[in-house]
Amino acid sequence: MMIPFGHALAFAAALFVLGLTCVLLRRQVIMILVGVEIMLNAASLVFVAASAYWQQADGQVFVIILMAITAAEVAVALAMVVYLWRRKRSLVADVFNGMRG
Amino acid sequence: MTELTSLPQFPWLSLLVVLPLAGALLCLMHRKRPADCRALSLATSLAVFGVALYLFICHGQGEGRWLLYEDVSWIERYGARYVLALDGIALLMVLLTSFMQVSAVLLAWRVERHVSSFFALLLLLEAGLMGIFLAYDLVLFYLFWEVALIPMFFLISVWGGANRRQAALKFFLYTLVGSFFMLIAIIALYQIHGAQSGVYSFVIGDLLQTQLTAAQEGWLFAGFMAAFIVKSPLVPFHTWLTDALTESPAAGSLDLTGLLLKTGIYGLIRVAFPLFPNATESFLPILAVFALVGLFHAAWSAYHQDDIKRLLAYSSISHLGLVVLGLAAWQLTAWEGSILLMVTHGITTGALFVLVALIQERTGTRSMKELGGLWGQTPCLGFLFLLFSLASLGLPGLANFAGEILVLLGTFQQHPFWAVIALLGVVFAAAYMLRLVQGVLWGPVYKERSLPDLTLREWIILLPMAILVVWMGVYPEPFLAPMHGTVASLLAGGLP
Amino acid sequence: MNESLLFLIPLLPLCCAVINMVFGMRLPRLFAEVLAVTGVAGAFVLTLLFWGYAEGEGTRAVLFTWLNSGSVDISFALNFDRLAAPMTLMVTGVASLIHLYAVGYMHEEEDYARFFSLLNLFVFAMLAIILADNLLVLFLGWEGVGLCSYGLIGFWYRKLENAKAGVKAFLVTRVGDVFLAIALLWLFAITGTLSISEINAQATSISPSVVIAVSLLLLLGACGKSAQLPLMTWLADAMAGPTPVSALIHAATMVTAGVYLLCRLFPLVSLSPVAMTAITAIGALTAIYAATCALAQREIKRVLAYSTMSQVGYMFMAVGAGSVAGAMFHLLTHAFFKAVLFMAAGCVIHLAGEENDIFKMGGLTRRGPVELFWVFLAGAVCLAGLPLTGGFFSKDGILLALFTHPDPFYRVFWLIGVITALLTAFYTFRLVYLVFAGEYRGVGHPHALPLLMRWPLWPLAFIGLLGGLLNLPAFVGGSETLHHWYDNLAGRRVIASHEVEWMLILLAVAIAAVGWFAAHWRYRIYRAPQANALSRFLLNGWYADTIVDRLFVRPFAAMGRFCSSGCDRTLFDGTLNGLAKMATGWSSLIVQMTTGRLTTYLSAFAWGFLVLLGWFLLKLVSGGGH
Amino acid sequence: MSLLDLLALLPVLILVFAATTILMVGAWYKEPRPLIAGGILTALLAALAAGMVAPPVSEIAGLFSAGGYARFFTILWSLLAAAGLMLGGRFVEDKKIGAGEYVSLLLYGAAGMALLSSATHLLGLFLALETFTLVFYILIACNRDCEFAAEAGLKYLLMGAVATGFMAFGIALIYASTGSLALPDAVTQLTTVSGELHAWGLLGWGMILIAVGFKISLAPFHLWTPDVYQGAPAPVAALLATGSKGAVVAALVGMLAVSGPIWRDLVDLIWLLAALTMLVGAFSALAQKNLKRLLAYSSVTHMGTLLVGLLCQTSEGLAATTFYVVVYVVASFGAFAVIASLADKRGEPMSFDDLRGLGYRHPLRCAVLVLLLLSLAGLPGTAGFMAKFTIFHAALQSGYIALVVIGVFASVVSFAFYLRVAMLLFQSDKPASTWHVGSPLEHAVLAVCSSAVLVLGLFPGVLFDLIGRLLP
Amino acid sequence: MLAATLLCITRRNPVHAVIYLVVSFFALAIIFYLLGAPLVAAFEVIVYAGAIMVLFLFIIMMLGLAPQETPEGPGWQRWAPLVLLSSSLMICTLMLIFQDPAASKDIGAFYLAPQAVGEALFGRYALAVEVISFQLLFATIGAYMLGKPLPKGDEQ
Repeated sequence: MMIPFGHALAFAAALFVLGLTCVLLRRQVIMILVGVEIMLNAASLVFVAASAYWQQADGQVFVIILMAITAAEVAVALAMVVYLWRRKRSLVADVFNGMRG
Repeated sequence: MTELTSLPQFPWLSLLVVLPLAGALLCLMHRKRPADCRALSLATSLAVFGVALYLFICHGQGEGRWLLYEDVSWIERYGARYVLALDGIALLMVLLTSFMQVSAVLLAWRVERHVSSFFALLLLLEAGLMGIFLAYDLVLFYLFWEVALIPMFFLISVWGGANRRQAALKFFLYTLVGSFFMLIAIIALYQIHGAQSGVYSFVIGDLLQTQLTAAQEGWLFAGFMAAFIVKSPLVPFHTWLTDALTESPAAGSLDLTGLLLKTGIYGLIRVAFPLFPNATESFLPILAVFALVGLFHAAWSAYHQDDIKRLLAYSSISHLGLVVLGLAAWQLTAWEGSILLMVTHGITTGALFVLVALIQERTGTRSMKELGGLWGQTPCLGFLFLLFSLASLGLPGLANFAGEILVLLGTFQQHPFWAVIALLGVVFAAAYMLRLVQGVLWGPVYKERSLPDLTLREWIILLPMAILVVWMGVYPEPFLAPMHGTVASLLAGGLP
Repeated sequence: MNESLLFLIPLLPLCCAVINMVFGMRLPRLFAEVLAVTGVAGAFVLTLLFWGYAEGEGTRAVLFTWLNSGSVDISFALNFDRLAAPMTLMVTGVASLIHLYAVGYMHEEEDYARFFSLLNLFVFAMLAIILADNLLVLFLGWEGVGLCSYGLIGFWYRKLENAKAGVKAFLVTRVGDVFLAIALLWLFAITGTLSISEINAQATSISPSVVIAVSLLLLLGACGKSAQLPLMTWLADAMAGPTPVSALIHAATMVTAGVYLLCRLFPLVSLSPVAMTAITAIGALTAIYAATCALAQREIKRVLAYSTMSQVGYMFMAVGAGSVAGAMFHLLTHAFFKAVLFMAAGCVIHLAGEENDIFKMGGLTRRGPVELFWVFLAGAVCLAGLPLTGGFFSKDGILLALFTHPDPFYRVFWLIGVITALLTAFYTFRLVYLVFAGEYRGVGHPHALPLLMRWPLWPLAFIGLLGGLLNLPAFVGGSETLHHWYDNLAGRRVIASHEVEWMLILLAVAIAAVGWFAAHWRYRIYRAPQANALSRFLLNGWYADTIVDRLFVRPFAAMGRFCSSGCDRTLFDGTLNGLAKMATGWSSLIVQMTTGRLTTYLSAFAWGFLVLLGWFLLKLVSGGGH
Repeated sequence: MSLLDLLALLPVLILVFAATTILMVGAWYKEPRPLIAGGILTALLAALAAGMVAPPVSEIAGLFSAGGYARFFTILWSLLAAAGLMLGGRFVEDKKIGAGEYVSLLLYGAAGMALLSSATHLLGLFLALETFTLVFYILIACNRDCEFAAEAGLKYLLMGAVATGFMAFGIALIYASTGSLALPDAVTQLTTVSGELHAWGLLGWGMILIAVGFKISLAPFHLWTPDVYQGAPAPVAALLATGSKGAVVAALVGMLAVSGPIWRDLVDLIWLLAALTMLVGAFSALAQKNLKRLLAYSSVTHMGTLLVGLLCQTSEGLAATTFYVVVYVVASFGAFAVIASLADKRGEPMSFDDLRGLGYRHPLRCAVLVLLLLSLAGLPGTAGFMAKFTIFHAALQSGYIALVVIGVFASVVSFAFYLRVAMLLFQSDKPASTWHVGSPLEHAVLAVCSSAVLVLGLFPGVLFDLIGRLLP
Repeated sequence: MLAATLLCITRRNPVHAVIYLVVSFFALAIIFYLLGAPLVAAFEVIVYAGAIMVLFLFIIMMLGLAPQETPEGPGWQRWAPLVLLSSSLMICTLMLIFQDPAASKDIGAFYLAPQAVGEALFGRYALAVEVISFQLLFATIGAYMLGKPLPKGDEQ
């Protein structure tokens, strides 16, 4: 399949920015995490495209490892979410603003 | 200097720095037993004084640039060495420091709060001052320069007067800003010199050979001046001093006015002028203007004060203006006068601060509005107060006059007008000092109260000072003799 | 005998002063008093002993080096020569008598130690001036006498006026000292030495303009100490001090230091006609000014103070006229009779019950010992210049010198001198009449006069009266002793034909007589004074104090206020505080970024990212891209 | 990967396996002290191994270097972990936190830092970074008594996650434009022959910069720092402030050291970042009323100064930066250690009201605190001065005069707020309350830190030479 | 796929959002496959869509989050700047990406068999895998530590 490298990257970038937008827009912790997931996926898309472009395996390996890391992170993150929920009965990020200045 | 270093000698100079440090540490260890701390610090300062006296007597009349010189490798990577060098001027300063320190310790005898810390800080301060006066490597010099600030800072901020914290911060930051400029200049000079000679070294002796373009020299000189002018202090960079002196505890203001102020001018003599002769030459007139402005400004301001300490602070600034003028004249007699004046001013004004402290102990006030007629109540104290005030207003036969007249004689030969203007300042000095004396000693008694006259301890503090004041006024020769060679070589090394 | 023994003359009083200063209060009173008197008397005796040293070129003695740096090499050295010897003798002699008098005068004072030590210290300083071999030692004495007069004027420090008067005296004289110091520096810069004899020797080699300048500076310096215009305001107030002090310092000795200085440096000063004229002019103006003021004074001591001023003015005129001998002659006689007058005034005040105002006195002849009147009268006639008294001859010599001066302009000064003489005679007898004649107008009851306050007056009175013999003019069969003694130091030899001299003498006699009769006619019978503008003007010394206050004191204080509160507080500290405020303001502003809300932090991320991207784009676009 | 690699990896292996063992032991053996002791011993052992056992290979599996530089930091971080455990002991006991988990997590984090400072491969870098970041996610929030801990955890976690996203994407871009993940060439090939970066390279660098900026809290990515430090328990905050930042900087230094000047296009950007960071940090610290937040902002300032050193890209600059990292780590860790040693049931004394006059209750530790603060401020005689000195020296050598002036200005401001704390400690208006006397271990840590600060301040030569030799 | 993502990030209701995300991930998986990475594609489906997202769903369900994430809801004044920001970000990124000369190059046909990936994974990158495994382990520890029920009282 012949597509310019640039398009793939542009697509990934769009995805990334969307993820970022999600992070910025949503105020619920879970949705912010979702946004992060999107960003990570964008990254993995770039990796895959690049590994195809350079005809290498490294990119895909990185992607797989990235997924694993994500999994670990998400595990911790969701545990944290539960923990917070137990504390404050809310997941709106801005509720947690006890420290400032 | 190499042959000096080669022959093995006892490290007297390091001893001067190390003794107070050791004393400070010991004080901190005995924090539970104040009495021991007092005795300990007194012993230490006496020992230091002894060493200084020994140097003064046995090494006072050395040939060559240096009387003593110690040189140990320190930070190879940056070519910074541990170099202590003693010349005639440094010798006087060391002597003065150790002498004043004894008085300061005795003066602090009555401190009640956190005794051990207080004395530890005093001794630390002494160590720092000794370092400043002896160091001949820029990094070492800068190190001591800053280290001396810390104890002073705490002395003011913990044991000081009403708005001590603000004064302490002002003192520290103000002087700090100045010295940071010096730091930058130091590094730059170091790099220029290294790039030229390939020898990276911070030792002043090596840096003397640096070839600088006019612009470079000007900027570097400005950097150093920033530190020294603020420390001296020259108007308009003096406001930290008045506050610091007013707020700091008795011993603190004694050290501050007697010693710490001198470091700025000492820096000029020892570091700035020799390193940048050309810039110095072009800067001297400006320096003179600074000096004269300071002289008059301070004299006028002093006349307006009611707080004795503040008045004395201004008088210090005024005197230092005269000292700086003498340096600016760039003439042997004037220089020797300036240096002598530094010493004598340290003693007289220091003694006055001691007396103010005693007065405050007794009457609980420093304001001339609430004083008066003390002569009748405490004659001895009054007598000494009068004596030192007269010395400070430059009465012939007392210490300050010797310095002042030398400064004026020398200055007049180079720049008659500077000398004439400075002389007018002398009248003003009389004006505010007499106002001080009148406000404190004469006039109707402000409040009839039985005030104790001088105690034995206070006599021990003040009597040596009084004797010195008369001695240096009548026969300053022993104090002038050591610096002849040094000053001559400095001047020769300076302007063409 | 070793010439450095000469140092005993000044050092004896100094030692006594120090001893009194340190141990005085612990010593028995008698001891302190004896010490003080012996100190001075000893100096007197020593002077007599060492008189021989003064012959010829005099004797120079060096004690030890004082200041030695570079080209400066100044040592404590004194020079006991023909100019110094008589002055020394006079000072020590008068001082001894006044000390004795003071012992009596101060017998009720507790703080006697301070008094006597200061008095002795003063004698030391005065001797330092007289004997100084170099200007710096002279300057030491110069400041020293200033200090002592400061301390003694304000001796009763509890009264603020006294202390203020002392400060005033010190400051005003200090102003003069500054000019002296400038002259000193200048002379050193030119000649490279401060030794008076060498300076005089080199005087001719100095460029005339410089000589003029230096001489004028010296003149101003002299004015300060000798209370001449324009630095005269302090003397009248100085009368706040104890009477012996006024007698010693502000009549006999210190105020004449200026004259002595000019005589010392006469070889230098005399080189510039301008300076000489200026000296004469100052002297003349002061003389007449002071005389006018003396006319209207109410306090006995102030009258005498102003008379002192005008007499010193005469001495200046003499110097200006080039007759050192005349000046010194008048200086000596004046010292004696003015001392008498003051001491007698002290007695008078005692008798009048510490009353100073002559309008509240009168008839004191009957209240006190009668000899007091005679003593006072003796002094008075000398002051008024009645014939055959010491004052008469000395004053006449001065007038003669002025009259015979080659420069015709000096006739004006001569005229002023004559008028002043008239006024002098008038106010002197005004004083005498108001004090002694008529009925007692006061309220205070007399204090007893201790013996010590009475008999020291006699010798002085006699010397004053017979002072003429010191320098009796040739044509009355005298042998101008003093003039011959000074010979080459004596300045211009006054040459005049006998008829001129007789004419002047007669004129002087006439003037004195007129003045006396005028006073007699006006004050023989007491009439209460009417206070008109003129008298007020004269009473306040032409409002000189007010002028000085307006011109110098207030501006100075204003400057002080401006510098300390205007510059330091407002400008400099204000700037610093402003900076500090700015810093804290910024920090509080920046800290507001940290809202504690996650969304803020995240969007900060994004914004940063955006900035980065924008930056890169700019770079690429500017870098031409690829 | 061969046995040699494993041998070269020994220190890290020790840490990791000991961590797992302690974890398993801790699962049923609840007594905290032995576990802590075991952890400390392990950390020291790892440091010893790193020091003693010479690595047979220079690079491990193409991911991590085993050079002297890496070893140096391995030792540093292991020691830091040991110190962290010493501090954490009392905290773990009081808060009833599973000692096993705590110890093992900490050791694992240390391993992560060690790996990061020795990463030679973007994958390794990413992995190591994630490793200890993850550990910190947990440790920050592990104090269940105080709700700020949870909040801090959340903040750090979310920011960290986003940063991870940036990091990943950045690396991806670099990979995309160079086709290599191995460090030297991956970054060197970004530049064209003429020396500019490719657009993607720029973008990649930018994103990595943002991620790094988050980790070492450069303005404007620093906002989380004060909150997290305040919320996190002092022992953890100490590690967070020193280890996590130091490791990242070390990695950057290593990268620059091997790949030479690759920042030509970024220089002015980083210049800007450095200046901004220094100023923002200094000024925000000025307004603080809480010691931990103040330390946080001061760390921000220090990171700005470090960036100056990095900016030079000369060997001078890199050496200076390394020295600075060490000094900063010691001083800052010590400062947190003082807080930790004072902490008791009530929590930690960090608000200025707690500190007022504390110097009279606990003179020794407050004196140490003052000393460390002054070192952070850069007072001559303390290590901090030498560090700043070297950095400014390098910067002037590379001609960044304006930056030096800004730095100097910032340090003047920082002197102001450090001294305010010092004055506060010795202010005797009203007596302060007494806090915990501190365990011997904590005192040991303080002693080490303060003496190190003094020794390095007076005789920095040793460390200079060491670093000079180690820099790749 | 972008549409799906857009929908995902705009849904109020997290459940819907996550569902949409799953959809977009499926699409992404297809792209991976087309780019010659079947293994990655498979993992994408299994791990991401299958595991992680389901985990999300599970949590959301468990905590029973309300459709409205905030009572007042995001007003336009909050949307506008952020949308502006992100759109500008989008533009900048794209511009940058197309700045690069490599952008126009084509991706050649490429297929990497799973076992090749495996070899790379367990050959050169074995160490990385080890690290990852440890990381997962400690992640679970952490999750356990955080997930422990709070002491009563702190519970709200």
